[in-house]
Amino acid sequence: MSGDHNTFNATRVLILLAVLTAVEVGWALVHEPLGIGIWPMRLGLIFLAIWKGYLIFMFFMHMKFEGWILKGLMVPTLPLMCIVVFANMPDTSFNDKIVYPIGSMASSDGAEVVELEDVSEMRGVLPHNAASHEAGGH
Amino acid sequence: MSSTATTIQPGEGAPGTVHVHHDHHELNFVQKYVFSVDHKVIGIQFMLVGLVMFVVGGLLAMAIRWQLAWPGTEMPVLGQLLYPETGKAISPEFYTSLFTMHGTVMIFFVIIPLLTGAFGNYLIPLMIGAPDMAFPKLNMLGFWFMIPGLILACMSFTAEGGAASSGWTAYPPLSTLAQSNPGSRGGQTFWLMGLTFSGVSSMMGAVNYVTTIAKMRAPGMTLMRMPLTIWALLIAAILQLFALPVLTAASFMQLSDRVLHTGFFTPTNLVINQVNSEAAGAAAGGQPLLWQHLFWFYSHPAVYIMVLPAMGLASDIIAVHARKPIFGYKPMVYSMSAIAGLGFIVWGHHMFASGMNPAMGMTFMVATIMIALPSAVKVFNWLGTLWGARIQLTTPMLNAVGFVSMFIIGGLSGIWMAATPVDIYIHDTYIVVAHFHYVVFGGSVFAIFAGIYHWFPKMFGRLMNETLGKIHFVGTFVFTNCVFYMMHQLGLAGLMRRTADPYAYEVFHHLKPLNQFISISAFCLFAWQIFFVVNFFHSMFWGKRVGRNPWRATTLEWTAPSPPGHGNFDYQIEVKRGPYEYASAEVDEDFHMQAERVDG
Amino acid sequence: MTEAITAYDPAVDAPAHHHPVYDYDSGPPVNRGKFAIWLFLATEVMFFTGLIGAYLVIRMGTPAWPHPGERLAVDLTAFNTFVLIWSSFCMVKGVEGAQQRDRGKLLKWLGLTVFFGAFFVSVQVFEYFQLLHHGSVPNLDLFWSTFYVMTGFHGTHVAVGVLWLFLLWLGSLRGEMDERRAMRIELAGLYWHFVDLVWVLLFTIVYLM
Amino acid sequence: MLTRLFTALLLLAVPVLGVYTFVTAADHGWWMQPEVSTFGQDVDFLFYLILGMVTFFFVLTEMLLFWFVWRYSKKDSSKAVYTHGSHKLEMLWTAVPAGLLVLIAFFQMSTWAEMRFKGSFPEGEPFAHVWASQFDWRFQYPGADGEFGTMDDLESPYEFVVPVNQPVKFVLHSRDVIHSFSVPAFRLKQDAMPGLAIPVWFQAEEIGEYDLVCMELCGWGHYKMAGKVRVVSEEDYRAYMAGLQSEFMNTGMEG
Ligand code: HEA
Ligand code: HEA
Ligand code: CUA
Ligand SMILES: [Cu+2]
Repeated sequence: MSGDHNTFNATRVLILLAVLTAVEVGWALVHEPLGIGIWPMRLGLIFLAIWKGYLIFMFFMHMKFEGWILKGLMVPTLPLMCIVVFANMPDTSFNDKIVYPIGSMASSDGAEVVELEDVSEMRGVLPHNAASHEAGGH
Repeated sequence: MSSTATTIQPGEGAPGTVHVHHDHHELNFVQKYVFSVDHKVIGIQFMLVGLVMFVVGGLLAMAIRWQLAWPGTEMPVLGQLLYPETGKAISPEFYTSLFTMHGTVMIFFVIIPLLTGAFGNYLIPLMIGAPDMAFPKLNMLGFWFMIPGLILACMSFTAEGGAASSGWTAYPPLSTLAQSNPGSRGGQTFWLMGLTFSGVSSMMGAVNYVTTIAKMRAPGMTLMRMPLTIWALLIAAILQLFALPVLTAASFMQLSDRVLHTGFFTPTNLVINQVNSEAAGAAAGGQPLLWQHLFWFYSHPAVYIMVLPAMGLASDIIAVHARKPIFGYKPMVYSMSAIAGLGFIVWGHHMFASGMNPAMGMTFMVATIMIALPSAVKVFNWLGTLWGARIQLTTPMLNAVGFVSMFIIGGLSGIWMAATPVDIYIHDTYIVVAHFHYVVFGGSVFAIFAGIYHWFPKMFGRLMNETLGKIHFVGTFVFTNCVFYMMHQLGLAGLMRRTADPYAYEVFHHLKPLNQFISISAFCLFAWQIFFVVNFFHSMFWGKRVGRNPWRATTLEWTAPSPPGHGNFDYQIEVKRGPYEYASAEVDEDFHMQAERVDG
Repeated sequence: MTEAITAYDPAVDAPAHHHPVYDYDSGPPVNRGKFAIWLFLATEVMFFTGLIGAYLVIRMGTPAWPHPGERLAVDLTAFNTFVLIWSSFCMVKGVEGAQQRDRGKLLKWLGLTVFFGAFFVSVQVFEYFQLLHHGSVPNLDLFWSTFYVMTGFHGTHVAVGVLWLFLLWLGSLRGEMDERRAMRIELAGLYWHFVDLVWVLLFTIVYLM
Repeated sequence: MLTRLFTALLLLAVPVLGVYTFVTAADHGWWMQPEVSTFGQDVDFLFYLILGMVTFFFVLTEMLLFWFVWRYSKKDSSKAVYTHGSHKLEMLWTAVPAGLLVLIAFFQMSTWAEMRFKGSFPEGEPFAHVWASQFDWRFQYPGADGEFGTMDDLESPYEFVVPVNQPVKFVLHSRDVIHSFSVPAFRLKQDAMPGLAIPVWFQAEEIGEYDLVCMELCGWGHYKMAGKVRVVSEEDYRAYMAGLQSEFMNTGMEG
């Protein structure tokens, strides 16, 4: 339990988390100007997110200091997560039998089908969401 | 928190710590029987609710059978009950609701509550020597979460358009687009909410069971001394913990597709009744296969949740009444674990014909076929237990042997379906119906009957009537086979399931007499249960009074009084040996109790 | 068969009223509550696996997924992410206070956790209102479908956490500062950190990727 | 005693009547419809292969169950055999079924690949696009130009006409909910999944009319969503197409 051997410096973890978050946002912003491809950008983000999750899991949630029993409880979720995602990919993500791309939508008479990017336009909603303007963005 | 839990000091985890405390406050009726936190009362509550729902599910099955034998004709008795407005024949719309609700009620409100709810609650603390569950209040909450679940599910019938009618598998877009299906107008929403409540209830139970088994075993009760029932319930609870939330997530997505008109499972540009489904402003662009994967990711493990506890009960009952140790205790434990583990990677076998990627079909086939292996180990070990035994043919034993016999049939037909090319022929035919009724009715229900006959004296301090019990068993066994064995024949002839009128096709006309035979057998099967109902209630009040250990069994629950009082054990015990010490030479008796009294 | 049934003998078999209750602890050396909450968290992991998994496979199959930055207020939410991480930190301090039996420290930090948790939810509600107001409804397209369902379920989790922690805060105003209370707060804290963890992932994949 | 006799008879009846039912089923027409397609034979072979294996285990285990229950429920005041198991036996009844099961799984693979894998599909343009919707079937042929999606596409309801002894590839669609294109006589079943265009193939070997059955729940009318596959000779096929052509001039459908 709350023995002394398992204390950690929460402030340091907090700072690290904050820095990583800032790096994440920065990374997402600079990839275009710097010409970093979309996949390196995403992999970088995933890496950073997992790092952050790891910090929370291990320190804030104290898992680092728990015995094998609690660790063991969480272990099965890892393969199961992968199974759920990977088993769905061939049928949903990379399915060459799909007629209209995932996310696409038809106009109400069915005459026209557009991809996700343009759906809001087709349905008469501003593509650049105004929320970002009003909430202080851009 | 009850006074039991309050004495547990956090951090005290030395094995074998015992906290002795007294508490005697009088409880009023409501505290004692309605909002009880006592695991025994909750177990019995689950049992009664499960049995009542069993009658409901059974009546729905009778309506199904009426329609299949005499489609479109006026149904006697039940017809008046189910739809007095028309009082006439079952319409195709209503038929689809009938089997949907039949499957749902039977699985989510009969078998799972009876096995994990009733036996899980009643037996876990008693069999491991604990005074109660780890979290009695959570336990009570678990029961009371199931009640709105089943009420909501039943309210499905009152919805506009009728009860949910997309099958218990609720495949979208049939289940999500109101225009496509009468039962998807309102009924499906109730169905989803009912399912979610029952899911939350199961989760609460599962957390409780695992914690209790991990943390509250009596001194000396090592893992490898736990009765197989406990192992089975533990593994089933773990299956629920890891599989059920995925269904909950999927149900929420389906609910959102229905209520918020999101597009998770609705593909682009569907035309229903000449109208584009997006015309009304719903989103689309989703993928129905996604639901199928997520649904079966839970619902295949769910079938093992429905059979593992049954296997556990049967193992214990067979050992007691065969007066012989379980053959291969450890292989039994390992094989149950293997079934559970493999159970997570075989769900795709329900989707061989769905358009799933064929390479994945291959993988799922191999995993599915391999699951026969641990099942084979279990069957042979039950046979090994019977070999050289001194069998007492009591009612619980008859039902347990019936379980083994029926499970074999159901399991073996599973092999056909696991084989992808063969499944292409038999998918969605009556062979599938035969298969799963053999495993759930022949398997789980017989084990439930066995369990009720076996533990009834512990629950109520009275024995059930043996003669009535045997009459009940013989009739149930015979009629079960008449009903479900013949379904193999229907299926081989190609008859499809979920059909309101099989004779819409010329090729199936000659199956009508067979269907009528099945239906009559099913009515007899249902009627025959009167022997059980009478026996149950009669024995509850007027059965033969028995002592602590009427079956001369070894496991811990039989050291407690019948019925056990608050806190279960009235003296301090220590577990000295494994659960199946029958016929041991160490003692004169043919059984050697697992635990001994240690407080003098 | 009847001879197999030992007869009822009231002297032996009647349950003794008012007998002591024997409550054993069989190990493993983990607190019951902690064990259970981790089991519960495992179920939560699987729940979010269902949701986020669905999102991921849908997203990967969509050739023209709009860049989230064009539709969502990334800056606002980035700020909100800091808030949630900060509240997680407050929680750590609060648990520390409870474990040191320091009521003042506990109340201060737990109070901050509740405050910033509530703040996070408020910002999210504000964001929802803005979006809905501008016509970005969940049934507009799959982007919004997934967005609302995922952030909605996460938001519900945060709201439940805020309520839970607030009740604990109220309860800590008075009463014994004991092991029991420390444990209760630690358990709620685990849940809180978990919700934070989910957000870290959600923020990255929903807002940034 | 009576219980013992009854129980034993019941348990014995299971394998005896079980096998008897299967053996005599064909006499009543309670058996598989005759197969008339190329992979029909393979499927049936695999079916019988598994039938053989499971019958063996069925009879073995049920007879053992019967025999043990009969034999060991004799009145006997001595104790049962005291044993906790046998390592050797466990090995035996793990290894033997394991071997058999691996073999069975292995046997399925080539047929499955032949039915579904891309590589085994016949070359060239599909014969037809098949459209399922609540609650009927429509068949779309390319018309004279041999291309789909043009104005001269032909369409016919209910009846799917295909030439005998030729690999027929078609593309399966659904307009609304999930249906299933199932022709029991061909041992063919493929769900029509809305949103997917699923290529399917078969080769019928006998001229005749075969039932096309929708086998996936698709709403209240699921039970009557029937169709026909008519397998005809090469000449009849051409004649049929010509007939369609003159009948439905310019009733094109978007592919
Ligand atoms: C308690 C419930 C339960 C259990 C235990 C099982 C057990 C098994 N099930 Fe079943 N199944 C269902 C409930 C269950 N099932 C339900 C409800 C459905 C239909 C859902 C729906 O669509 O509505 C279904 C459907 C279903 C399908 C889909 C069919 C289709 O829709 O086309 C498949 C396919 O592979 C399958 C396979 C199996 C297998 C291989 C087992 C194995 O676990 C069986 C293993 C057991 C044995 C094999 C017997 C004992 C062993 C021996 C005697 C030793 C010797 C044997 C050999 C060497 C082979 N089941
Ligand atoms: C899980 C358990 C379960 C059980 C026990 C049953 C039991 C029965 N089922 Fe069901 N069935 C399903 C699960 C179950 N079923 C499922 C999942 C489906 C698929 C649904 C779908 O397609 O979506 C299905 C579908 C299904 C069909 C196919 C419908 C179709 O596809 O068109 C048929 C047809 O005959 C049928 C018949 C029966 C019959 C005759 C029984 C009989 O055995 C019923 C007999 C009933 C009793 C014997 C009850 C007696 C009551 C007691 C003993 C309690 C005593 C009470 C007290 C003491 C208070 N069922
Ligand atoms: Cu179309 Cu069933
Ligand atoms: Cu399955």
